[in-house]
Amino acid sequence: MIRVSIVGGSGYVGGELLRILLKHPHVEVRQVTSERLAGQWFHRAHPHLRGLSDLRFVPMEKLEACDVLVLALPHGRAMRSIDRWARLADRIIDCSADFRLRDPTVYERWYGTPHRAPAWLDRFVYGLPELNREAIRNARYVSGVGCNAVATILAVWPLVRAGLVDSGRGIIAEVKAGSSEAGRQAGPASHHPERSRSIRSYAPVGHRHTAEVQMALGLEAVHLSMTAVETVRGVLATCHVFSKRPVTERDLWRAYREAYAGEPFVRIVHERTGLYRHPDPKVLVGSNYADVGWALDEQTGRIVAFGAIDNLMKGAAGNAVQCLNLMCGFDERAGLDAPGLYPV
Amino acid sequence: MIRVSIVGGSGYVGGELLRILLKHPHVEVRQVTSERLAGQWFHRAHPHLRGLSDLRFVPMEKLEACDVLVLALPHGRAMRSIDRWARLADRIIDCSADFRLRDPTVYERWYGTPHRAPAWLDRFVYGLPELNREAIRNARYVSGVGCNAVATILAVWPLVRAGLVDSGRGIIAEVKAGSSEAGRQAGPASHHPERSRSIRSYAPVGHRHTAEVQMALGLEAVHLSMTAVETVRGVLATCHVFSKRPVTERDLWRAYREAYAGEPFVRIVHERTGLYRHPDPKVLVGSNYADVGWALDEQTGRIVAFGAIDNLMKGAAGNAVQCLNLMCGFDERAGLDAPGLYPV
Amino acid sequence: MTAVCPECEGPIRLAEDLMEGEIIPCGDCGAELEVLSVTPLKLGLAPEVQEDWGE
Repeated sequence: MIRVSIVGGSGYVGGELLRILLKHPHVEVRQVTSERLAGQWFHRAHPHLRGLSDLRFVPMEKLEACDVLVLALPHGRAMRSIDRWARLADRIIDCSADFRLRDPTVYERWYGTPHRAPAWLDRFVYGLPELNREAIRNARYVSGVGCNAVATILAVWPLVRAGLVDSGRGIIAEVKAGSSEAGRQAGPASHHPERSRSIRSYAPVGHRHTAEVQMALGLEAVHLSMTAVETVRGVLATCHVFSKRPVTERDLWRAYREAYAGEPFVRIVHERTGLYRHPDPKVLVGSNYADVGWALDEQTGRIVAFGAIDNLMKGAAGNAVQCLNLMCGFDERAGLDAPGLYPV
Repeated sequence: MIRVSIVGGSGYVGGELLRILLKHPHVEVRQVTSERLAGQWFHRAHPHLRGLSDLRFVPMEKLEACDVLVLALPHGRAMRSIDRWARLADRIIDCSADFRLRDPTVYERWYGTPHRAPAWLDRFVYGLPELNREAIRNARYVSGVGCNAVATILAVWPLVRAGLVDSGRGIIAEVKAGSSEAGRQAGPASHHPERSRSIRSYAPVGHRHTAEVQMALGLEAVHLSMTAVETVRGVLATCHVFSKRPVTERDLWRAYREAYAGEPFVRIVHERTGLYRHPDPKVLVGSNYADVGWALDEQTGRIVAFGAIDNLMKGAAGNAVQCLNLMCGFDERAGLDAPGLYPV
Repeated sequence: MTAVCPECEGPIRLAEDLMEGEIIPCGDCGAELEVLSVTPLKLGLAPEVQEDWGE
């Protein structure tokens, strides 16, 4: 059994980390921190987990050494005290955006402040197993992934890999996302009478995850637009790509199969009939699966590529545990093989 | 007062037509037909209108002559008996798709069956006042508009008009729509446990409204994708355009102001702060307004153009009454100046 | 008295007793405009507070 502690455990990602790790066959959850709820029972923040453990939140300075530290702090916090976390554990997984990008100047451009620990950037591996498995397996420090970025990357990666994407035109990705993405902090934007039934273009241009998609796909022309729609969990990336050469359905089946052969958490969804012909986050709630697929417009050669995930799972906590399994040599599926809840 | 009858009045569009016309200063609603509910009180189908009239549904063969006939029939029905309707009224507004397209071969390509009354196509005017006001004013026969098409057309029209759209690349329009678009007919797709919180790519390519957008904008390269999201009323078209020459915010303000100067039902929404910076159907429920706007990505020159409407109002019934007002010489706003209900 | 918004060129209606330093929001684009001077009339963009809605 390995000892894992969670830093910043009172948020939604913290809750999912606990939900998975408390049931993980090879993990013992040692501590979970929260400054705000220090001393309180963990189920004060995670009512659905009542009775699963007798953990209480501890303040950060009470953290003891352990095998793996999973950081679930707001952006900008992890990089300020990374040296301290590194003294407490040999392996660190940071779910925030602090160590996702390799280039500090790119970080500053997108996040608006200079990176606080640029020397650490090269020591972190980008934590997307489907693209980075070997590097993660051998890494001590792994970053999390942006949920919108992951849905977009997994949707389009097979087309990039098959050399179908015209790098000049690149991709237009419109990502529709649920409210839990914005986290636990309540405010005017998350007030139910305003948020319910709204179709809100909260980041039509300039969304930070653009840099992550550019880095992961090695593609400059990434045109990302974010729209908030009514759901709590769920992301659907709808990506428009104009292929360089004529493509057929069979070419696309081959591209997606080859890209994701043997992947434990990626499913190809491309049906002719039925309610769920294309990926829909509706069937992924609480699961670590990513459903990918496409639609081909034969008249114009436009490929519409889809990527659907649960933003709190494959978009954050589930993906972090998938990386932990790889780093610790466990079965990559350990603690993560639950299917989505449906209907919900 | 003019006498107006509604053919096919038991659906959602029929209900909106009644809601507006029963309160219209210059209209007397003479008859409303429904084969299924013939003989029953009209509020059987429209509970919110109880007490506003003592109308009862009549079967079609009981229709008497009147000044204007508004057809709210399922697609494919109006064109089969257009001669009969023309004998009953000097002016006809058909809300269905039967008479929107000018070219019968284009109709057959998109609707999969030969047009039943091709000779009538030239006698109908496409019923979008913002693009066709004079033709509608002088027309006896006016077609309705497709809700997804209207949102897309109004979003992009200022850019086309200002010569900013590269006709080679055209536009990529992703339209997110509510459940009332599919009408009153219940089925597996509209079953609440399946429809709620789903983000469903029901027509990623090949949607019929493509032809309407191509016709209205005079643009061949129209790449339309439809996604169903959780709301009952509401359409948001998010259109991606790469302008031929560098553009500034001020150029875009000018393009939208010039295109819609004096328009009674189009509002420009482009704010720097607040919850409703860009068009959002959330604030348009029950109103005939179309909110349009944009976001400019200065790095890449991408313009994201928005069009938001209530699909039952500016996307159908409200727009039909706007055409009726023009055809009959009334104030174009007559019966239509109610703002959206909010919050809802 | 009317002026033109420096951001979006929209029309701005101004009160007769306009004072230097006053903040006037533009009706079209919502820009907060500071009255830099009254005669001659000069409007400039007032510093803004950025809103952040999470991820």
